[in-house]
Amino acid sequence: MTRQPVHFYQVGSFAVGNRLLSSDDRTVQSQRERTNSIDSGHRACQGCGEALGARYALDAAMRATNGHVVAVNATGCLEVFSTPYPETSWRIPWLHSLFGNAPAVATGVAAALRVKGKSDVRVVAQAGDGGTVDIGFGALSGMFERNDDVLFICYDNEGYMNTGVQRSAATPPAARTATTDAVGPEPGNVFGTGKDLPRIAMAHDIPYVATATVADLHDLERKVERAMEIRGARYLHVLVPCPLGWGSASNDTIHIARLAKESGLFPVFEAENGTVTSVSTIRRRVPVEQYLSLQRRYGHLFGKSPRPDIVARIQAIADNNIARYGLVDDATESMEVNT
Amino acid sequence: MLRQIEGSRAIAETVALCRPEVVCAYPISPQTHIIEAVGAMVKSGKLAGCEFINVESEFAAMSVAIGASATGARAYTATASQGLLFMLEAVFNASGLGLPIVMTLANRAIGAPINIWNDHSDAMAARDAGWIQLFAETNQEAADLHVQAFRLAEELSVPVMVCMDGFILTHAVEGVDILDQESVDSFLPPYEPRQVLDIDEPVSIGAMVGPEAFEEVRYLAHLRQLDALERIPGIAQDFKELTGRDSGGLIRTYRIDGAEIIVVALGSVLGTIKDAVDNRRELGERIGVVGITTFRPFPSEAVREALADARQVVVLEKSFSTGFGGVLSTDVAMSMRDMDFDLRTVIAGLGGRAITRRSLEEMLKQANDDALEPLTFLDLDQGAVERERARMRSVRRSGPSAENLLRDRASSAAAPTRRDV
Amino acid sequence: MDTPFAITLGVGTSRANHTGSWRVERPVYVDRLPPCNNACPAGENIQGWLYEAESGNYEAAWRTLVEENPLPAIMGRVCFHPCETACNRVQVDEAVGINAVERFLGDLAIEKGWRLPASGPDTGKRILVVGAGPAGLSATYHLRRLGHHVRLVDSAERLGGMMRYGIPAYRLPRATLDAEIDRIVAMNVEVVLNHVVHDIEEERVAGNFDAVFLAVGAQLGKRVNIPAGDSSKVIDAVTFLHQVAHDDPPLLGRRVVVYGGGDTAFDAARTARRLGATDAVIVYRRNRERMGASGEEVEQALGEGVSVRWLSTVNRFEGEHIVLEKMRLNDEGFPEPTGEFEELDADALVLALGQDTDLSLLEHANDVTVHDGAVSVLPSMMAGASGIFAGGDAVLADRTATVAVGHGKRAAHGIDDFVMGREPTEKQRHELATFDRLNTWYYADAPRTRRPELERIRRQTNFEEVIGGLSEENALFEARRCLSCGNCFECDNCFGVCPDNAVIKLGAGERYEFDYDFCKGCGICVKECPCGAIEMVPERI
Amino acid sequence: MFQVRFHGRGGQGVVTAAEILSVAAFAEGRHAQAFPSFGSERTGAPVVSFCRIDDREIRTREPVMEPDALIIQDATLIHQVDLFAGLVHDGYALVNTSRAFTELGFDQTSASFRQDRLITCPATELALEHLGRPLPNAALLGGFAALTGQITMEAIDTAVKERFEGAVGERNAAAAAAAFDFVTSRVKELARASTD
Repeated sequence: MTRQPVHFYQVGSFAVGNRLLSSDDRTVQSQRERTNSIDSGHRACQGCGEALGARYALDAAMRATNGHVVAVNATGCLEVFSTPYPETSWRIPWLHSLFGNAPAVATGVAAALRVKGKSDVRVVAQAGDGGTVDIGFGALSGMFERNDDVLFICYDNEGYMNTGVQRSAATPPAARTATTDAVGPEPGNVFGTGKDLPRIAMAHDIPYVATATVADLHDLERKVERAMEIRGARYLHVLVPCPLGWGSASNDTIHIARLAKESGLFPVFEAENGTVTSVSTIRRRVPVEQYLSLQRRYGHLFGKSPRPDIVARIQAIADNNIARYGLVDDATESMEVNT
Repeated sequence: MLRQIEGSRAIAETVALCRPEVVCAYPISPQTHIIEAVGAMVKSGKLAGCEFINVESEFAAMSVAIGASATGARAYTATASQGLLFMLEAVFNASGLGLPIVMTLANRAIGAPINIWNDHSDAMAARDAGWIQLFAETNQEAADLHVQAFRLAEELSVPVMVCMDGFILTHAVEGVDILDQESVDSFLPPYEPRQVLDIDEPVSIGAMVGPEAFEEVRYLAHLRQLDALERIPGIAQDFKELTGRDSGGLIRTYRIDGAEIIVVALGSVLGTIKDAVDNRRELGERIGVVGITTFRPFPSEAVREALADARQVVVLEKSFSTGFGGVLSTDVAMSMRDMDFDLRTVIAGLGGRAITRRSLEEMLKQANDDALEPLTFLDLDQGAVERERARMRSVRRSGPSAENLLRDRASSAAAPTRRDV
Repeated sequence: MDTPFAITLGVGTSRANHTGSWRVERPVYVDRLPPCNNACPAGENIQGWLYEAESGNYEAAWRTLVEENPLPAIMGRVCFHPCETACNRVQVDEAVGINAVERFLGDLAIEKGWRLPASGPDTGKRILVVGAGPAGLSATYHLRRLGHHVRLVDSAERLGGMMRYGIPAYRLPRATLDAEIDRIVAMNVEVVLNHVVHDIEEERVAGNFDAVFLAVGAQLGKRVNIPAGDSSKVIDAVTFLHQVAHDDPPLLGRRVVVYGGGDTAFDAARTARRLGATDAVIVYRRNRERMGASGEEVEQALGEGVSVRWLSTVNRFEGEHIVLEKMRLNDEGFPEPTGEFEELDADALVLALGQDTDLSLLEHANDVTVHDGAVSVLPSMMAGASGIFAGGDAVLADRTATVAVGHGKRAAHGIDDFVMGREPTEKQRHELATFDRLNTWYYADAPRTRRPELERIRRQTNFEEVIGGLSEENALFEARRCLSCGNCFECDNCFGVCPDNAVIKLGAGERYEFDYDFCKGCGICVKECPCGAIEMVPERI
Repeated sequence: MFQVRFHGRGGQGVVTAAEILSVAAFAEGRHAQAFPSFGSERTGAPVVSFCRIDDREIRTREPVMEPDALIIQDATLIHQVDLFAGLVHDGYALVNTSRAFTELGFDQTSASFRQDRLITCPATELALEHLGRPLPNAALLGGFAALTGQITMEAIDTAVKERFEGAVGERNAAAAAAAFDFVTSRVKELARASTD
């Protein structure tokens, strides 16, 4: 499925809304009657990317299915800030069991719906990166392998933020966390570690794998919609900046997510049946410094004793992503910056 | 219909009669024959309206059951031993969420050393998980308990674990009366969940509950277990009216009238104990037996009443709390706390060691002679233990005890042969 | 559902938790002054009418436009659009083609026959407007809307002033000019043509006018003393263009040199080309960067075969040659003679060195001050306490039609205050919407649409309009390139990006409001607002 | 109560044999309990299974410590396993071999038992003949019925056919019947020999 960007208006496809488009062509988030799957009053930090990502994804799923969605949630920030007794923020049927079992719980929900003749009700499972790439990985791989009818969404904020910012297998190199201190010759998280879950998901040959960020709502919603058109195991990996864990300003959440994509550090693409079918090319390429320098978790790379050598290694990762996925097309190539 | 059938097969067929809607399976001995048979029935279409899901671990098996149950499906799984421990987090979770899952536990020891044979260590490890735990004495009872378990679980919204001795029951072929569908249907109404993921009535299940309400949540769970104590005899009674069989209930007594000594035990060993007791009775020893069918919730009142007139209570257990002693013994002692009697704990059958009638009779004779130690390990090879202890004292790097004991046994068995040569 | 205690919760319960208490700063919606509006000499609400045009509501757009300026079809052709120079979009790709959209709207209004707004209820006040150029026409329009009687007098036989007699037809077709003037006249204006006002005081008293607006323009071409032989043909550009406008063009020969660097010089040179000159050469004493004419005009002229001698002055005109002296710019950027000379073949020399105003009619207006040949005015355009107002080229300002239109409007309001006995009011202006407040990521990459130009070869020989209008599609596209600097255009970003759902969307045209019960003050809405229409303010302690 | 212990190797149907015997007893309206030795033995390893038959409910769950009969499916186990452990002194032993019992080298260990109850039967050959595969377990059950009289040949026939459907059941039943006949005649020979 190729995307037809809306060029014909001052904000084109980039802003949330577009008062001149027909209602069907607008984002779910621009609609007053959107579900608000996760409602006001939740206890996420100011500027929480995960709260935003969850609402984006689930509201889109709700529209795509005409409100036939149930959600399963792994333990984590999203779960804790949304459902502290006696208040829940969820406006849709929602089930939380454990940290590492959301994929399997979702399998059970899907199986029950099927056996009950309610296959029109669709299952979305969601977890943070810890619940996805680490503790939930076995269950997730099992769910993928069985091709259960579940859309699994990972809200990736690159660490265990709920427990106080510890390293996960999604923490990027050089990032400081509570368990990868910014000390020693290789400060922060070690290079050469970590898991690339979207690619692992693709290796399962499941029908749909995609990545997205909270900075491109149209892209995210379209991917959720695409995912809901397909039966079987589907995986959506959404980058959600965490002001607390990343040491970024609360108003920078979307900006930073955008820079992650525009620098090439977070490739945005989709794949069907194990093959990449589309990539979101970089529109305004930026050097990784622009992304890194807004985050205190990379503070040790700048400032009084800067580490351009490490920044260069991170740039190399971005360049490698760009080459691997073809993130720069000819038009943007000319705007390429010297790095 | 009464059939000569393997225990596992009888369970599978009975579970199928209970119309489970989602069955998740991860193989572990000695549970395999059960899920294999259920799976075959689903695949062949004999068990319709059921999803059979081969999962990647026991943790996933229980998790799938949680998801299915929370979505209003009747969910079933089976496990044993390490499998139970691997899913234990989800086992606690299922009860915490009040999901009426039924699970067969084919009781087996827990390693290391790895051991696939029967004892009750696994069930005891999950003792405080908030599940109702029922123990079967025979395959007939195991089959019957599953039918009762679904009804009990769903009436109370509490998960139920049916414990049956691994291999000893699961792999034994004996006569079992398999109910017909009509009877099961009349006994077990369709599952009406107390809470369900429903797009027409959305709720959030699994909230985070802080100190302000957690104790109340736990106390409510306790009250529900106490409710179960009330309901279980009634369900057993209904079952008896349906089938004519005594199955389930809280406890089962045998020859306790006038008994001075009463043996308390769980599971299939009760049969061997009864044979031993019959023999001792013939010798004039006044011994009776109490079998605990409902272990959790613990039927303290019923136990207290059954043991009230005993001079000595011998609790025979296939598990124990290392560094302390009996687990069931503790429960029995708590039930009898202000009563005057002697309590003896006999640990037996660990890791599949055969509990023979002969050893039991010797033990009972000692009990009758008031010569039984407070904590006795039946058929313990004291010599092997002493030799290993000596090795450990003399050599710092003495190696693993399990392997040492095997070597010890091999050399003592081989020794006479060498002399012969 | 009889749900289990505590572990299962019903929807909507979190709304009891008012997370607004976490906030130390609050976002508030603001409106800022867009740079186009700020730069428009006519005081147009450009962003406002572009907003309507974006939606395809062209009549509404036109109505918003003519609130300030009754001559959009004319302005869409002759305005040098400082709005586009100021446009923030210049820093993204290219300025929005405001002028082209304005023309599109103006032309559409003529085509559709849209009428200007009705005149206001009669106030009984009588105003004399002297001069029917852009200033006089603009003042007339606004005065009529305010309900005052207007007598519009002009010395020429037709209305329009310099728009008719100074601007060549290839830039401003006469049908367009007539249509927009007629629309104003139709507002019940008393028009007196071929009438020269010799004494403003006398005229005012005689006509019993409550106020006078003086918009006589600058009709006299400046002459400099250039030695020239008797046979040499020398003419000033104002006269030249005036004669052309009267269909009585002078014979200039094949080689025409125009001296000067303003728009008039280029008008003259391009007109000369159309009259058959093979060589039309502009001589200008400075370089291109310092030239007064608009860049577009220069480009078009060069495209038509007009050539320019930069850094040159006309020293003398000898028979068929003009002697030029080369100049250089000193450190301050002023031209200095070099003493080097060169010759240029020429049949005629057109002087386009500026215009003067004939202010003899003010002789008896004692309270009016004239300085450097221009009338001194207050911000209300009042020139004298007795009710004389002035504007357009007659006052010290940029001499463009658009400035004149602005003067006319301002004078009309000044006159209104004066005749109604009110103190003049100063309008409160919003803070300027500067580029740094924008988040340009959200704007689609959209280079501007060029208006079609006539084939160059045709343009050199006739007076057809050079620049065509936009098609509707292009006009729409161009309107939609507007960034809406500083003013909400309902892109829904704030509504969409709030992690706490604390923005309430009020519906089309109603914008949004914050739900301060839940807004945690993260500031994402401010950062992600494309047009800078939200700002954070500290919570009061 | 009559208790039988089966010896064989993994893959030889030792567990199935015990189960079929229990089904046969069940078919005769008796109580029966069959169970394997519990372990994780692989193909080829020595394995054991048990069957108890009684007229009343069987409660005990202990392994068969003192069998009344042994069915030895693989004679090569003789030198690896203490086959006669616990066998009651008047117990039976049926060994699958084409040789005579006395040729098997049991002399010392089997000397204390009633020699007329120690019988060999070429069950593998009979299986090959009737079944076409070297699976001796059904045949041995026919021999067991002949040797011990604890079960009728009819019940064995029923149980075998219940366990194996169709032609396979028929052929196994035929092998069992052949073994029954073979052992019946051997028992008579031995009876004659002992009275002689």
